[in-house]
Amino acid sequence: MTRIFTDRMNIIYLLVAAFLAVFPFIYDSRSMLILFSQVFIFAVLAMSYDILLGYTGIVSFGHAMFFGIGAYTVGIFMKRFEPETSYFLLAVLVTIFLTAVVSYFVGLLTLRLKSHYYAMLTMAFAGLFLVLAEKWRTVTYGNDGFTFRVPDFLKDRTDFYLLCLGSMVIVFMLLKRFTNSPLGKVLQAIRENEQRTESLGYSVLQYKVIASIVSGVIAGIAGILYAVSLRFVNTSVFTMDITLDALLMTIIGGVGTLVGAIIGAGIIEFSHHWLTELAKVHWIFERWIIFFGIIYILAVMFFPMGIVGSIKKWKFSRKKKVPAPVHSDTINQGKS
Amino acid sequence: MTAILETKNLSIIFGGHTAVDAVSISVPPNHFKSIIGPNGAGKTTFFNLLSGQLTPTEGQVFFKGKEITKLSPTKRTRAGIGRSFQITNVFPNLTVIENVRLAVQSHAGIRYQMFKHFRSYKKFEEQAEEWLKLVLLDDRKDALAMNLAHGEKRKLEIAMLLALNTEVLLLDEPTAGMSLEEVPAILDVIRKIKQRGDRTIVLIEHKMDMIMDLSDTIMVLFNGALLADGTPEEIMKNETVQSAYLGGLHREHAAKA
Amino acid sequence: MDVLINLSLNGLATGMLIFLLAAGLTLIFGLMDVLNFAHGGLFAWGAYSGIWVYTSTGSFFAGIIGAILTGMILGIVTERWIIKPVYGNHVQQILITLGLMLVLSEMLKVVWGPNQISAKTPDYLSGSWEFGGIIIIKYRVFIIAVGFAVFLAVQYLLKKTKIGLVVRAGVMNKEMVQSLGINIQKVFMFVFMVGAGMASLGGMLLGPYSGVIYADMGMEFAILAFIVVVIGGMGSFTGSVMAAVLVGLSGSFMAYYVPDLALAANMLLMAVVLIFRPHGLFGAKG
Amino acid sequence: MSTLLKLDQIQTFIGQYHILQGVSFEVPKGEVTVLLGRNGAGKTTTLRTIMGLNPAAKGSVLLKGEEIKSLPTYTIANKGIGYVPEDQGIFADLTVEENIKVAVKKENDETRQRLDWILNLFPDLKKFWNKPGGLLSGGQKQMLSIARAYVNDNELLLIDEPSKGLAPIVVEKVMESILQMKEKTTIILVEQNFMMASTIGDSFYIIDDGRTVSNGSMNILREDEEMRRKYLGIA
Amino acid sequence: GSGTEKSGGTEGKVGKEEQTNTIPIKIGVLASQTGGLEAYGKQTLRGFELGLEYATDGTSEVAGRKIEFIVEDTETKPEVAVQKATKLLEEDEVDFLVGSSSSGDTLAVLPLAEEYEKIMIVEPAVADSITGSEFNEYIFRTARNSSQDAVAGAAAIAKKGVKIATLAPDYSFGRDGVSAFKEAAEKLGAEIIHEEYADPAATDFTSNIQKIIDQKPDYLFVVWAGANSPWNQIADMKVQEKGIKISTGAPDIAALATMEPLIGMEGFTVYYHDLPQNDINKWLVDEHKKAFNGELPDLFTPGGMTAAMAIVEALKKTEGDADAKKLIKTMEGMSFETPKGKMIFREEDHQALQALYAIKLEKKAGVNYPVPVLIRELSPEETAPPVRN
Ligand SMILES: Nc1ncnc2c1ncn2[C@@H]1O[C@H](COP(=O)(O)OP(=O)(O)OP(=O)(O)O)[C@@H](O)[C@H]1O
Ligand SMILES: Nc1ncnc2c1ncn2[C@@H]1O[C@H](COP(=O)(O)OP(=O)(O)OP(=O)(O)O)[C@@H](O)[C@H]1O
Ligand SMILES: [Mg+2]
Ligand SMILES: [Mg+2]
Repeated sequence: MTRIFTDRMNIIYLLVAAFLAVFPFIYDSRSMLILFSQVFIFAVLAMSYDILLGYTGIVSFGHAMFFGIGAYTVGIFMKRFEPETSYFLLAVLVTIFLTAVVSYFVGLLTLRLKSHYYAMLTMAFAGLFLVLAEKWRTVTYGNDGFTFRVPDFLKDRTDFYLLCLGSMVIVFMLLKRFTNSPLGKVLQAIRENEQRTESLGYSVLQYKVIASIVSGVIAGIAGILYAVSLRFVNTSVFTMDITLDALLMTIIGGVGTLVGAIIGAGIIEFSHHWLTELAKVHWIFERWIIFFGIIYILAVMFFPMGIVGSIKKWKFSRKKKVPAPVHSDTINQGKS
Repeated sequence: MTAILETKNLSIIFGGHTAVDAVSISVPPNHFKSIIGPNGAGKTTFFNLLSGQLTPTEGQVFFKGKEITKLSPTKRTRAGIGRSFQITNVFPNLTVIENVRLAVQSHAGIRYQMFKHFRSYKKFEEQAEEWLKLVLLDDRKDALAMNLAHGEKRKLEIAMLLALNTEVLLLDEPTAGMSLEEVPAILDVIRKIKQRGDRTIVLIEHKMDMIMDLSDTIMVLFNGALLADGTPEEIMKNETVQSAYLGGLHREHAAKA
Repeated sequence: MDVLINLSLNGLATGMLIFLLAAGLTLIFGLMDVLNFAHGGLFAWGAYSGIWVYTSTGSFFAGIIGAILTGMILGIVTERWIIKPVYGNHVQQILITLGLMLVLSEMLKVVWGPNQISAKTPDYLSGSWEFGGIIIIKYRVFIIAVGFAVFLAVQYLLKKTKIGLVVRAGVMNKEMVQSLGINIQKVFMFVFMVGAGMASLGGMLLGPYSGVIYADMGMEFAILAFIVVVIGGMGSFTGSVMAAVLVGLSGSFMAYYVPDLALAANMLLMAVVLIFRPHGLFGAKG
Repeated sequence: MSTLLKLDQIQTFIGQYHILQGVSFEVPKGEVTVLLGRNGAGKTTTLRTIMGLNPAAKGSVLLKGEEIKSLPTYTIANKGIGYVPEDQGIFADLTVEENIKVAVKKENDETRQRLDWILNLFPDLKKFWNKPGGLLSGGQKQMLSIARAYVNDNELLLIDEPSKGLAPIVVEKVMESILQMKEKTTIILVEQNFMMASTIGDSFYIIDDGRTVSNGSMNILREDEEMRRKYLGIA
Repeated sequence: GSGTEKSGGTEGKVGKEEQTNTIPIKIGVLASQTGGLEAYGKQTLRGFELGLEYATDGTSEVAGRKIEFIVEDTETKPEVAVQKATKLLEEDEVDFLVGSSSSGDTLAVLPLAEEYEKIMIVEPAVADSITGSEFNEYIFRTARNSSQDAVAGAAAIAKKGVKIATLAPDYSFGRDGVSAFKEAAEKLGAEIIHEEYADPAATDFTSNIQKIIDQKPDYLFVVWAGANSPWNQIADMKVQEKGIKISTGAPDIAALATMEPLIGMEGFTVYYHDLPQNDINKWLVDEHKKAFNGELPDLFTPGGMTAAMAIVEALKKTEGDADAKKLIKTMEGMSFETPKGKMIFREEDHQALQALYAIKLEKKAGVNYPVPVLIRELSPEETAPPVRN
């Protein structure tokens, strides 16, 4: 039964992806394209966060660190060298390398630090990267940041849209497989009960480090896409806001679901978009941020497990409920 | 025949309190050994030292003649020492079958496979189901572990240990809280494993009839120290054991035996 | 020598101020284990309402009372409607309190406008004394005094009553505490209210310290408060004081002796402390 | 002899699961009533329903004639009911002393006397007075959990599998203590240790699949091997 | 007088191009309407609206074409700024961009102006790099930049033999400001003896101030922006009593209120409503009060107005032609009237050279904040910053 269920889900995913792929050709609005690209980029970031939060049970307040590394690497490469494809690819490789190394060491620290302490330590590291970006002014131009040119193949917004979409789809498929692999199952076990996982013969630290690296590298890639989409980078890529965005998107969509991260990114970006549009229509919405806050609050109240999580549970319990009454009926009959 | 499991002078001190005090034992392969002793005698702590949850303040642990004192729990499990826990210790938000499957997967050595779908390992699922059947829990395989009744969790705990298929099984009060009518079934499982003759079992229990029934030898811990180690009959005759552990009711019981 | 004394005094005062900002969070985050991202909103509201009362009545003392009351009322409302459904669930706490934070700091602008507002020290607390090269700023002495008073009061509350125990027990196992006949919800509400009141007090006292209050002050200082709670060790009130003073002193000394690292002072301090003491300075091992 | 607690056709849901489907029994004052039944039968849920932790959807729970079904847990507890949960409910980070201190309702001489009595019963607790509860051995935790329920002057105690994990000699002590308390306190006991249940129990109820299927005086069960086999699977 | 002149001119042009060009000119204004710089954004917007009204004499028409403007909120986030700018350029097909309140947002939008070949009037972002290293020819800035501030600051206090210490926040704005100030001040013969940078988010600035006191300068020049400010602590540390004079740029009114401790200090300002003595400013002050129940125009209000006036002026010159190439040619070197007098878009970097004001902060009866009182006007030539693109 689960098989059928996932097969049907896969078809839905495929349809949605196909629709998104033809979207720019049927609806010609560049600002929609940009908005969607933004959603895809943040979806990638949120999915990378979900690997930590939803699948391994690690809370990090410093995820922006990897995002920022990606963004700055590509920015600096494009600015310092030529905005050519070869340098771009080099920047991607360097990003992967850097984020992998950094996340490796950050991952190692999960051994020593538990929950909040780890979260805060990652925040400290992200903060140090922020200071570095601020202070290494010859390269980063401080917090004002700098603009740069991008290789030709990234110039066209439609192409870029497709690239972001493609990245999101690939990351989604990879991570889906990753989380459904035997290794992914061990990660979930770690989330549930670390010490027990260890005594089943799994080396928890190695798994955490793997999760940390996978998550870090993908966040770095999101950072690259982000910087390219703006053709500009400044220290805001290292701020807590980015981490919080990733966190919020993951949670709103539903932790530990991956699709949730995508849906969360969509919801946040679009409600943001619509609320700011409303702000122009009616003065009530001038303070649209209040409504934004209310959306978060309502989301928790009505979708306590995130949208995908709550829907899943709801579906699950509807299916489960069927046999239950039958069971009690038979017993009742037997008694009478 | 060399010992499969051996400790030398094993001690651990928690801030001044010696929980395990210079215990030296040796367990031959395929042997069934029980540990008894008053509450707080150090039985669980002794297990923790064997399975690597704790590192001793002093002394050594040997597995098949090799020293493993410094090895992590993970490595010891992989080497072949599996254990169950006194305090129920499962994965609460995973289903019962997933709980067991993780143990099966570990036994199969599939640890870092990240590109294949878990469902391509059908065998795991089947094996997990078999283990659940063995402990009378197969009808609850899709329930979340946290929704199990206490006794059911104990069974799950045993299933997970069995699924690891390790040479040495360390069982910490496996039947505590299990219902009267099901204890015999679980006893049967343990007995069967014993009869297969290829497993070494160390059991902590307070149920004396069960211990008398199963054990080849019994060791007694008192205030962390090894008080006695011998056949069930010898142990039951021990005065200290009778007065400080068994108490009045069991003395009659022992007399009958 | 004068320099050392000046730096120490000012560091201590800043530390005490930071302690006042963090004290509420020590209860809410450290003790009750609620990841309250709206904490900043609470002290921003304390600052605005307190300064508003102060400027409209002319009495600084009334301002302080106003701030504390505002904080306590907000605390009750927040606990009742926002926090209560999400005790024990960090993920939901993050989302819902961030939502609340947005609402709180935006509402500030609705009520008081988007501009920064100047906050003055009352006359009897303005200015400074100078002894040789040593400058003692009156308002800072006042802050140190208030900080100590708050510390002692809360310490009394936690040590002399069962409340601290009950809260800790309640966080570990709410059902059991209730089975022991304790209305844990009421206790949580009370502690949250006290925490929110202290946050507001901190916000109110911060105003005259830097001379200005603004809507974004919440998030800025909330992070600092979180840092202090974690450095001190979750749930340790003494730890929070020590951590706050440490943060104050390190900021003061680093700005003087290693200005290049001043920007990173707090983050460095936290990183170093946590790497060497993974449970904070006074945190229980566990 | 008057009835202290009466459950009538209790139905309890956990989530959407219908766990208790008709539990009824009466607890006479000053007696030990034992609940028996296999794993998952609903014994623990029954106790939790009485405590208001899993409130009943239907049926009634009468304490001295008063309906307490929909009262909050703490109010129920304050009516003089003590609870020893099956998972012991120890506050792991609190010391033994603090664990007990949280429970104490009134700090008076009587409480102090009772505490002395308990600590004599379980000297281990005195020994580890300042140790965090989480570091105690399994049996010590069980002792602490029992002590915490004893320390107040409760009219009714709900004790879920107290003998679990205790050394035989300590089981005896617990039994003795229960017998001693019987004069003042009524007890509902869930117990798998038949020796203990049959020694101290006055009457029994058997719960199966969420309903009470049989009951009687403990003497019957003690003597009637057939009945034991039928309901408990033991001879 | 000038009003009628202008409307006459406009009418003439309307007649000429009536048939050919009736599509409205669209201007997209980017500003922070929410977030930390909200107050600045609002000032710019008010000024811009009034500026359009003034420049077109209330007709909102230039050379026969209607002028429309669309405001978008950047929220002080670069990615939002880019989204909104793209929307303006793509969907609204604006002919001009104006904005924005933050340098970061503005920098992020600069390449779009080039890509879409539309003129962007930068107002009030100050980063030097906008007209410096990140410059492209579509960028014109009516706002003063950091260097102009610094030059003005130097002009107000630097003299031969004067020893100056600086205090600035440790980020681009502060660093840029100080380095420009240093250059300007040294040119005037002053000596910068100490540069102090402080964590802008710090609660405590006394250590930094202590260090400055230790250096015993004649002047302490402070470059500051943002709410969290050191003024109180400068007073508490008795800097002025120690014979160190303070100088800084006077901010907007809300922030002036926090500068009470600095009464008596000499510095400079970009604008205060009673400083520029000309008809346009008078009109601005009057109309602003009328429109916004008695409120006075603030620091960046004239900037918004100036941006509008620059656009209208340029369109007048091109006779309503919004072609960027043509506009660039027209605007380079263009001088135009503003509430702050005449400004000139310098050819090399499109930076508007403008008057700034050397001032002294004084207590005034009936005003609850220290008031900047004019010492002398610093002419556009005097405050011209170095060309850096
Ligand atoms: N991590 C620890 N830190 C401090 N003391 C500990 C720790 N673990 C166990 N102890 C103490 O060591 C002693 C032995 O505990 P252990 O759990 O081994 O007892 P046990 O023999 O298993 O008892 P039981 O039969 O009650 O389970 C106890 O007094 C316990 O409090
Ligand atoms: N939270 C829950 N969600 C779903 N089912 C539950 C939950 N808690 C208990 N159950 C189920 O309710 C039934 C009764 O559980 P209960 O704990 O009352 O049994 P019990 O008689 O105490 O068993 P044991 O002897 O094992 O302790 C069991 O089948 C159990 O799986
Ligand atoms: Mg034990
Ligand atoms: Mg039970």
